[in-house]
Amino acid sequence: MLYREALNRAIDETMAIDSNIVVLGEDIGRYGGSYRVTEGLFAKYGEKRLMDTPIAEMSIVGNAIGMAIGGLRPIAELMTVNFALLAFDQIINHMAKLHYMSAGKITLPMVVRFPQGVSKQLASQHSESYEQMLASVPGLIVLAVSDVNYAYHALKKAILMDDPVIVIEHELLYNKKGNVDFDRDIDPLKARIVKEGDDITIVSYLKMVDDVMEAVPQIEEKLGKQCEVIDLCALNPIDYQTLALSLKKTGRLVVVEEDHKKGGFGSQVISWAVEELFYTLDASPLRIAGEDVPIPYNRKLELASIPTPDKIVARIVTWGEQNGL
Amino acid sequence: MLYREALNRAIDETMAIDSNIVVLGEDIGRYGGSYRVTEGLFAKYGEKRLMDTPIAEMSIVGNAIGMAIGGLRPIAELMTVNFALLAFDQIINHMAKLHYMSAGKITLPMVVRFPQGVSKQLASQHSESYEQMLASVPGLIVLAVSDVNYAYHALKKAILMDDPVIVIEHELLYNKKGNVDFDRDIDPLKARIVKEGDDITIVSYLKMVDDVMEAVPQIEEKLGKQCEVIDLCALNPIDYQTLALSLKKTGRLVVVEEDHKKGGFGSQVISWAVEELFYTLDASPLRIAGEDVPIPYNRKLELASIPTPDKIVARIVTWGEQNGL
Amino acid sequence: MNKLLAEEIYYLMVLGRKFEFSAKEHYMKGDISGFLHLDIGQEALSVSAMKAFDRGDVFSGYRVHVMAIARGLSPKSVMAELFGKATGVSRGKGGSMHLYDPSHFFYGGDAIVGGHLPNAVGCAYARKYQGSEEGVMAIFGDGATNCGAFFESLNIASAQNLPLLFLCENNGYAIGTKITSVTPFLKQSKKAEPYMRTMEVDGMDAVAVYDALKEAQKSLHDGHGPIFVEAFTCRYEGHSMSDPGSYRTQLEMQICKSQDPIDRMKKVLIEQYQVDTASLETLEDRAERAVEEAVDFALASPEPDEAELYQNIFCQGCANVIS
Amino acid sequence: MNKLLAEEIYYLMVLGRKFEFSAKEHYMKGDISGFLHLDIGQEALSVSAMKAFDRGDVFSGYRVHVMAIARGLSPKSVMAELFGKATGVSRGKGGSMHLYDPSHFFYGGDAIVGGHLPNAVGCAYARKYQGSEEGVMAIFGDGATNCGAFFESLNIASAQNLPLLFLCENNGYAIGTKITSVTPFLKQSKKAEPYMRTMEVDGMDAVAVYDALKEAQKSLHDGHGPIFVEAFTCRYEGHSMSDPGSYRTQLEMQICKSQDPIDRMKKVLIEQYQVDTASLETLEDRAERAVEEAVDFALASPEPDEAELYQNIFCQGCANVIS
Ligand SMILES: Cc1ncc(C[n+]2csc(CCOP(=O)(O)OP(=O)(O)O)c2C)c(N)n1
Ligand SMILES: Cc1ncc(C[n+]2csc(CCOP(=O)(O)OP(=O)(O)O)c2C)c(N)n1
Ligand SMILES: [Mg+2]
Ligand SMILES: [Mg+2]
Repeated sequence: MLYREALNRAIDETMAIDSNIVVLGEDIGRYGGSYRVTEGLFAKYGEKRLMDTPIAEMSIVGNAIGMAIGGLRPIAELMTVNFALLAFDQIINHMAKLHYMSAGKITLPMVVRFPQGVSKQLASQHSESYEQMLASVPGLIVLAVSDVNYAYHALKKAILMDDPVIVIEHELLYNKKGNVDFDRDIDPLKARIVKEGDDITIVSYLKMVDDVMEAVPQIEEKLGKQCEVIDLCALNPIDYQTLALSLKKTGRLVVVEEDHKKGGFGSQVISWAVEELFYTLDASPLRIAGEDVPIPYNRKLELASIPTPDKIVARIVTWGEQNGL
Repeated sequence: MLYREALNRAIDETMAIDSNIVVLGEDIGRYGGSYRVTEGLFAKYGEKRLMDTPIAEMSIVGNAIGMAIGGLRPIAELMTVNFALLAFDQIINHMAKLHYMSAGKITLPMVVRFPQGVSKQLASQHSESYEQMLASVPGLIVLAVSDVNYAYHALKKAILMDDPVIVIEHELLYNKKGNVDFDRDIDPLKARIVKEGDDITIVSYLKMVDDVMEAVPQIEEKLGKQCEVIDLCALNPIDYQTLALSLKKTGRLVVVEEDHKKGGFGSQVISWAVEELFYTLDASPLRIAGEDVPIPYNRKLELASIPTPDKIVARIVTWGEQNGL
Repeated sequence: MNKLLAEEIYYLMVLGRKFEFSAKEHYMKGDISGFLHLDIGQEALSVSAMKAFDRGDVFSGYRVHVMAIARGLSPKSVMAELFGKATGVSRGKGGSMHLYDPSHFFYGGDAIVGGHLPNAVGCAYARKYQGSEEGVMAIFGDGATNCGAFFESLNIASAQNLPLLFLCENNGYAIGTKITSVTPFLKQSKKAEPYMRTMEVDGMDAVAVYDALKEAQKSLHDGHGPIFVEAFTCRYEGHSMSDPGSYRTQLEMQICKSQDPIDRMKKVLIEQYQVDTASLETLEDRAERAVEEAVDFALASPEPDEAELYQNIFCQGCANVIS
Repeated sequence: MNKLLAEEIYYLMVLGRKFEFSAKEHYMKGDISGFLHLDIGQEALSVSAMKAFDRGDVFSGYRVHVMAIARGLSPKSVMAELFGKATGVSRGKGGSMHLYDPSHFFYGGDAIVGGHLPNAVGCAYARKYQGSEEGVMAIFGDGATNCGAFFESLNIASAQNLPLLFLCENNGYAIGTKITSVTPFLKQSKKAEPYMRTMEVDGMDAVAVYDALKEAQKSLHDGHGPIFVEAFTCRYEGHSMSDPGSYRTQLEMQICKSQDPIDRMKKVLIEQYQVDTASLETLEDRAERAVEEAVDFALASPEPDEAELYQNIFCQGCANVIS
């Protein structure tokens, strides 16, 4: 099953059981969605449950909030996080805060989904990653989907949750293949150990998980050390427990993220680790992240602006050598 | 001179010498500005140079960008960073990126100013701090003003710079008193050593600098150690040189910020320090920051949600003891 | 409007004004803090809107004490919220600008100008979806008609033919800025004309507001889609307690106050409903006592517990994976 | 319009179409990537707009290759940008959606729908401030008329009486969504009516577009403030290369193409200006060659240097504290 099919199935199955679930966004209805995530749903559920919206991101999120207040369970799709910036007031000032400011009287069972990241030469206004902005806002649950099985289960849970959830997808993963285990439930807030290993903990999420996994065999060969690869899955709240367990074993932390390095989400993971586990760390922690530049159009420059499997190998090997591995 | 008067004077003096400088924002003209920063300027320069705008933050920043393209040097005022969220598309997708995406053909000599932070019981939609979101965007110069002398010089330089600058002020500092040294120029991108000391480097900015300074005597007394207090001043780019010099001396790092701890700006400072200076650090770095909750209205809760001088003392003393100071 | 309702409207207007003066007094004493936006002068609008739009959901902004009370929230719980007490509508976490009470279908607190309008649209969508005829009322100022959210809301409400009543309280100012200095005309309903039926009403006349909104409500119920009502009104005080309001001339304020909504309603009661002075005084005394009780209650109420800080970030005991 | 201009318009339309077909071909070959929005079918609009609004600044969106060329940017530098080459308009950093050239007063690249409108307003403010009569033209699609930025721009341009020409290219669709399914009417100029004079024109007729915009331009020059022109047009291809465009019926496309702007302009040249077939062929051949040269140039051009990645984040050599 493809990643986008897993997302589609999560929406479809929940819509089938709960008529309060509605979907809204640009081109999500008749057209089937920019990335075909809502394909087929319009035919099945009709225009009352799939609301094609005008190009008005502030309203897409703002309307979803109102729908949730009114008793529905909306799923809002934005075409990319780059357009979500237009909805930041609704996401941060409203979606994240209404429950708290009303002392719990208002609940917002809603999901806002969008992809982010570098696809192929879409230039800076369509290519950035802004998870760090959202994952630090109290009141939002933020999930980052790298895996097909996780896509299905996490989105389903997100839709059925009573809290507002941001589901971040990645432009390049929609056609990723994988298996969904329909019989085994998962906790969407738990990090996923993608690969076990004793020496280096590599923390990542979204597309970088795949890049890390591509890099790992070479890293292990060159350094003669074992990597443990963790897909964070939830960016808010963070599953520190899983991280701590791994770090106590390995004593070494690498974070790989696609976003610009400065102030990226990885800095939170590293700060937490050095505050909580400073004396268990055997090496200086390492961030591998995008360059601090707007994403350029040209392919060569674009690839130079973000981590790639080759760069991950090179950076970790050099770091390993510098830190006496 | 008051902080707001220093800002006013910076605007006034630059407007007097360059007729391309214009100011726009809500209530900035006839009314003189919510925090009286533009007081008196309307009478002096008239409505062509002080454009009272409707309540439309996206346009305030978006129009300023267009003015800069058209050859003016606009200064846009937003009432708080909480409303700046409505302008995030213009700030991040346009103001920060146009110079890069046009390969330098478009320059945007402009300033966007606003206060942030906890004032007194304005509740969450008026009290938050979002510097970490902006300071991590490549293409924006981000200054944080804690000091009266810095206010005057930094704003003046910001107005005369050809790059887009975000000037972050603090709600509670507008009536702060201080001296301006009109004869000595400063580099607004250089961090300011507020107090020298050999044992602990405390990095801060905006109002927290004052809170830290209030806490320092007690910390020094209780721990028997000397604190070096650094006001970062520029959040993008960061003056790592000044930080590194201090850390090489002290080996101990504390960051104090008002924003929520998770993913706050301090995490960047700490990540940089542990990546670059891991083996010079003698203690686990410490972040003192706001709680990860929306800022509540009630005064007791509000104060519980952010660092205060007392809490800074307590946290640093406990940390010092735990780290063998 | 029958006599009982007319008396109730008068009572609530008087209560509202007394409540606001009391809030002002306690702000100056330091019992209340933050931005405090008083509704004095606009009571006809706030009260009649709640009485006319008696069913359905109401979304409003930050100038909402009187609306909240007219909607049925107790003056005690509203005053306690202003005092930041544990017994307040929002347990002291929201304050004066954030008085939410879903049990009264009242979402009366948004401190982002225009920010509640897309929410009202979404709620109207939900109501239509659920087959409810009640619809939704969104209340906002003249200043809010300049922001993008306002226009997106008009457009979507119209495209979806939603049961949404837009009520614009045009008091001519957004803080210290005269509305006509930042938008090309005074009549903001003009902005809604391409999208929906519009109406205008004298916002200083409680009866006229009531009648206009009843008509608008009927139009919603009949499925005619969104409708826009503009009410011209006047706030007597500064924008909030931190605004001296000195941008308005004495003459302007005089003309304004000569239309005082409470005086006018009193006259209606006397002339049209033959209410005698004694009965009026009874109503006024009752209002006075309600405000006193509210203040006493607020003063006597406890501060929220410090643990409250961490409550309601996420939903406790809900269908959640987070506990 | 004199014969020379008519011929030039025809030439640029043919050039534009050939350019777009060539871009399409090279996209499929893999020489071009990203979102590629073709202007085929809309050439009358893009070309006549640039010719009529011959002075002043132009702000547009992401469907801008033909506009850029008609504005005077060389087809070579535009094609090279599509190829992501160092010789491109934006040295390969912007791509197809970001063709900026201040030396031609052309800001033809915004990939945020409606995002350039507030910028155009600000620029018009600057022009008025500087006492220039030229003014500014902002071009956008029907889909952009639903976003908050659009409305804020109408409102502010009107309140400030700015010399700003709003040109709406109404092709009936925003990607796969029919405009009338998300907004209550087809004619988007209706949205501008409360704020300014509006005009409508057949966007498939290059002469009509030219005349309408000349009239609008004159109105700006005469100080009448902002003006709104809506041109009805049709895109033949999908929204971008990743959209097959299957939401439109064959019949719809047939009717559309029967109004082909190039055919119609050819007819005008022949019937009204007595241009003979040989001359037409000469123009067409010249266009063909220009496109071939553009492709050759793009192919032969170097990739940007890797150091380019870190250039232009901040302004180098400007009045800056940062070097
Ligand atoms: C998005 C946003 N911008 C600015 C403000 C600051 N502000 C609060 S109220 C107000 C004026 C609103 O005027 P109007 O809508 O006419 O309402 P009134 O206060 O007159 O009732 C402004 C500018 C805000 N709260 N939100
Ligand atoms: C803010 C924003 N939302 C969504 C998109 C995705 N998008 C790109 S073009 C487009 C349709 C625009 O339609 P219209 O304005 O009619 O222009 P046309 O493509 O028809 O010329 C959409 C939705 C975007 N680029 N920006
Ligand atoms: Mg007003
Ligand atoms: Mg279109």
